[in-house]
Amino acid sequence: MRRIISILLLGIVALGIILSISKIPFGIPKSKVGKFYIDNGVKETGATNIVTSVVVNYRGFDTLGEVTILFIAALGLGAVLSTRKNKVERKIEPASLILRTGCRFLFPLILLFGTYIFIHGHLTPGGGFQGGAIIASAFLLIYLGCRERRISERGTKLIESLGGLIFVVVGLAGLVISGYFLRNFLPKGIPNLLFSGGIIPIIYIAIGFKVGSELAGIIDNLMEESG
Amino acid sequence: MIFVITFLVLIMLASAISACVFRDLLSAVIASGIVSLIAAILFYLLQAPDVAMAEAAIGAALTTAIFVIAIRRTKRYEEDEKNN
Amino acid sequence: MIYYLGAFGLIFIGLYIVLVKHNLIKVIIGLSILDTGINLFLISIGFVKKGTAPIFSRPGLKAIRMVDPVPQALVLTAIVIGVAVLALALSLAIRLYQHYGTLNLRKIKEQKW
Amino acid sequence: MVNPVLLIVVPLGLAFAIPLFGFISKRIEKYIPTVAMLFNLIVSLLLIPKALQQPIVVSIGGFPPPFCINLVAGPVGILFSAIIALVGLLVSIYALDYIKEGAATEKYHTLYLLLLVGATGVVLTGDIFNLFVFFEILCISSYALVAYSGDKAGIESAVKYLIQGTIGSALLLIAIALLYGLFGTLNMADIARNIDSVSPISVFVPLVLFITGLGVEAAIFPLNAWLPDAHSSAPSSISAILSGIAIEVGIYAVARVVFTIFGAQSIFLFLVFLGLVTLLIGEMCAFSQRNIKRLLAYSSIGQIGLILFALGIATHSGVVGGLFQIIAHTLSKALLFLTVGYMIYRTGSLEISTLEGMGRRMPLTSLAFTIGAFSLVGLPPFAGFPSKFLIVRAALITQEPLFVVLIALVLLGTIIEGAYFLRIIQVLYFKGTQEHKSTNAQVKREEAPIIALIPIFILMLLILIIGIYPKLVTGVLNSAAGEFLNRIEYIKAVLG
Repeated sequence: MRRIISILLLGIVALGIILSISKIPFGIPKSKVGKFYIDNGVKETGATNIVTSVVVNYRGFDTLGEVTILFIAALGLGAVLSTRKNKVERKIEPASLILRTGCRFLFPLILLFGTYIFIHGHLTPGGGFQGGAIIASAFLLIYLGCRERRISERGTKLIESLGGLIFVVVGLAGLVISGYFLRNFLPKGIPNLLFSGGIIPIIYIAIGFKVGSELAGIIDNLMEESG
Repeated sequence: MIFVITFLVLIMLASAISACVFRDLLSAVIASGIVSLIAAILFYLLQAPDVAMAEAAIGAALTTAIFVIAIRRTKRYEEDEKNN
Repeated sequence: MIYYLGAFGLIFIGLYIVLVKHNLIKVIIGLSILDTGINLFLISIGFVKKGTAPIFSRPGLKAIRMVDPVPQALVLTAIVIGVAVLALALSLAIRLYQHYGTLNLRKIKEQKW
Repeated sequence: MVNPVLLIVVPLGLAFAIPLFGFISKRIEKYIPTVAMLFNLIVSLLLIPKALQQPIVVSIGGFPPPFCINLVAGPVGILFSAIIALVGLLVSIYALDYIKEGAATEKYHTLYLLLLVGATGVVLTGDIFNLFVFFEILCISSYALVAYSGDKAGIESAVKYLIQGTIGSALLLIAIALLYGLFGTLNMADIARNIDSVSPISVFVPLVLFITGLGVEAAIFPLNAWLPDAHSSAPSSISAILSGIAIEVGIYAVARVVFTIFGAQSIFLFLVFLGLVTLLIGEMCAFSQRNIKRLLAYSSIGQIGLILFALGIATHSGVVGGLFQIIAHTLSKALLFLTVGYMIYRTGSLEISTLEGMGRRMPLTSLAFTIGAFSLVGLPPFAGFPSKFLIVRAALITQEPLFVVLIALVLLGTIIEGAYFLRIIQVLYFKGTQEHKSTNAQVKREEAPIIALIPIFILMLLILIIGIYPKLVTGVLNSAAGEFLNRIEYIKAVLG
């Protein structure tokens, strides 16, 4: 019964969306906003990766909100899971030698790769979120390989707060200096150089650290008392 | 090219359906991970390398890992629907 | 066009799982598939035939045939929001299991609807 | 010059900084939300005179409006942000004592502050995707806060809330994607300007998806299954915020989408009926409740129905009445949840029957409850009276027989509401006192602590002042209604 109602409901939704979608042609450029960004993005923000210039500069406020959402999720997860704080002494069975050695070997390399991704966010594909996720996966690997290791909760908290604060403070500096929140007030530099793009690299590095520590913290919280 | 894309989309839909059908939650999670992975490839083909990277790192890798941890802390098999 | 079909296939499979299944983890899997479908839909809206990625990696690249960057930025945001909701939902599922010993939403009926 | 962006950014920065303050001293943390909301209240009040003359449009990043995210601090935005700041401030004072120190106290305060940031962002933003992002901030922090107590009921209702809310946001995102595909822009004013250039049928689908998606948070009739559970099992301070702010922000978003973006005249009558059904169902469910917090939650559904009804009339006086009702409901419902919080704390039970004799045990709290209830029912010198009066008058002024019938049904809903609130007040004052009189003449006074009585007292005063002197707010409400009904003005203000 429930199934039939659901399928009927879905059918109505599908019909409506298909009606609407038939008005949206596939594969031709249709956005004046997007065209504006492509035409003026490099000049106005100094980043050669237009997606980055949209994410951090034109729509930077969304990104601030997005960072906040991840922050909320990490906090909420901690609040939900920590209300009963009777830590069971976990029986840790050590991982096999190959896994352990492999993880120890890969860990710094993956960290390095993640850092590279978010430092070069304004030049090549990638950025704070991707780099942060890669860093978090390095920590996931450490949890698999060296099971007794834990990251310190104080450390992740500190990085999270500082990352968020740097974002807000950079935005406020723009407000003070040029009258607009999140204005790219630093010199744009020459496109395609590492030191270009004004505030973009600063914000992306802050986001990278913040996202990395938050995702690692989420994994850490979920792993706890899971013996 | 169009055949490759059609093939990928079909595999993606098939694994989405199998994620719905599987009783073993672990298999369902892996199937949904495959959906994310193929979606990442499609993003790449749609000229969105940034998104492809994010989907591969977050959608395919981390999400699957979080699911697996959660399943380890709960129950692996979906219960039979008829006995209630 | 095939992208649209794929995206809608994912959206409907996701919605179907959420509406019909009773197991909480299954429902959350459905939400994740739903998210992926919407993201694919957004990206395919911004696609331009024979376009290149919106990155001026070489100096001589023409701006005329570039894929729309806005949907990509939106999807980047949506992916992160999706993983945040997912993590919270899974932590709730773990707590729910600790309380009730089951994940079947039909059996958990402490409160009236 | 005060910039409206500070209303969002400063509390956000403070919320990020709460863990840092925690390193210095654990005791500072809980005062941060109070400080942030005090700041917001002052800034909102400072901005009101300027916003009344001309909506303040702020672009973020310093690019011209359609190409960046912009905030629109018109009368509506500033009005809502002032209400959010006011109620947020009072509830945060209440929570200083109500939320007991524990392992996750600082997480509670951070999430609470972020919830208010999300609500403020929703009412100020002028960009649909940005609206979605702030909406998610609001929703996700409320999922986490509903589950904060960590008991069975809390977790279960958080799960329900999360699933329904996430489906709602998914539909919202589909609608945004469709609109972007159709118009190639995300700016509300830009979409509103071009909405007539597309065939109505292809615009209709995004509109329906928007109303459904936002309707989950706004608790419009078929989508409100989560509300009674979530509102009744959250901590009382959070119930006050969810009932007083979160659903109103949802209604605001529906109104903004319907009035400003789509300008959909054809759907107004549908909204009126939806509101009426929501009202009647909410009040009837509330009538049969025995659990006091569930009763208040269902009564919130009824009030939301009334607000939607008033907004759906879509005349100037109708919208004014709806907005006035939002103010009255926010103040009264926050007051009711706050008082009930300590009554439950004293009796340890949610059943209405256990509240017997509370009028003697906690006289001030019971008095505050009575005032809140009277205001909600719409008795004269309280804030609920002018709002209901305006709505009834707006419906009669249309001079359509249909509205006369509908308003009779609305009054029927109000009578039901009056009946169940009178029942509670009777329990509070007139039941269970006989035995007490015979056994021990002096009932032990167990008043709520003084720090919780301050916000309760302020809310009581505000309800009385607004009720006696409604002109205090009608000025702002008139321009707010003007902003909703006059799309052309809005578009001109943003795009020039």
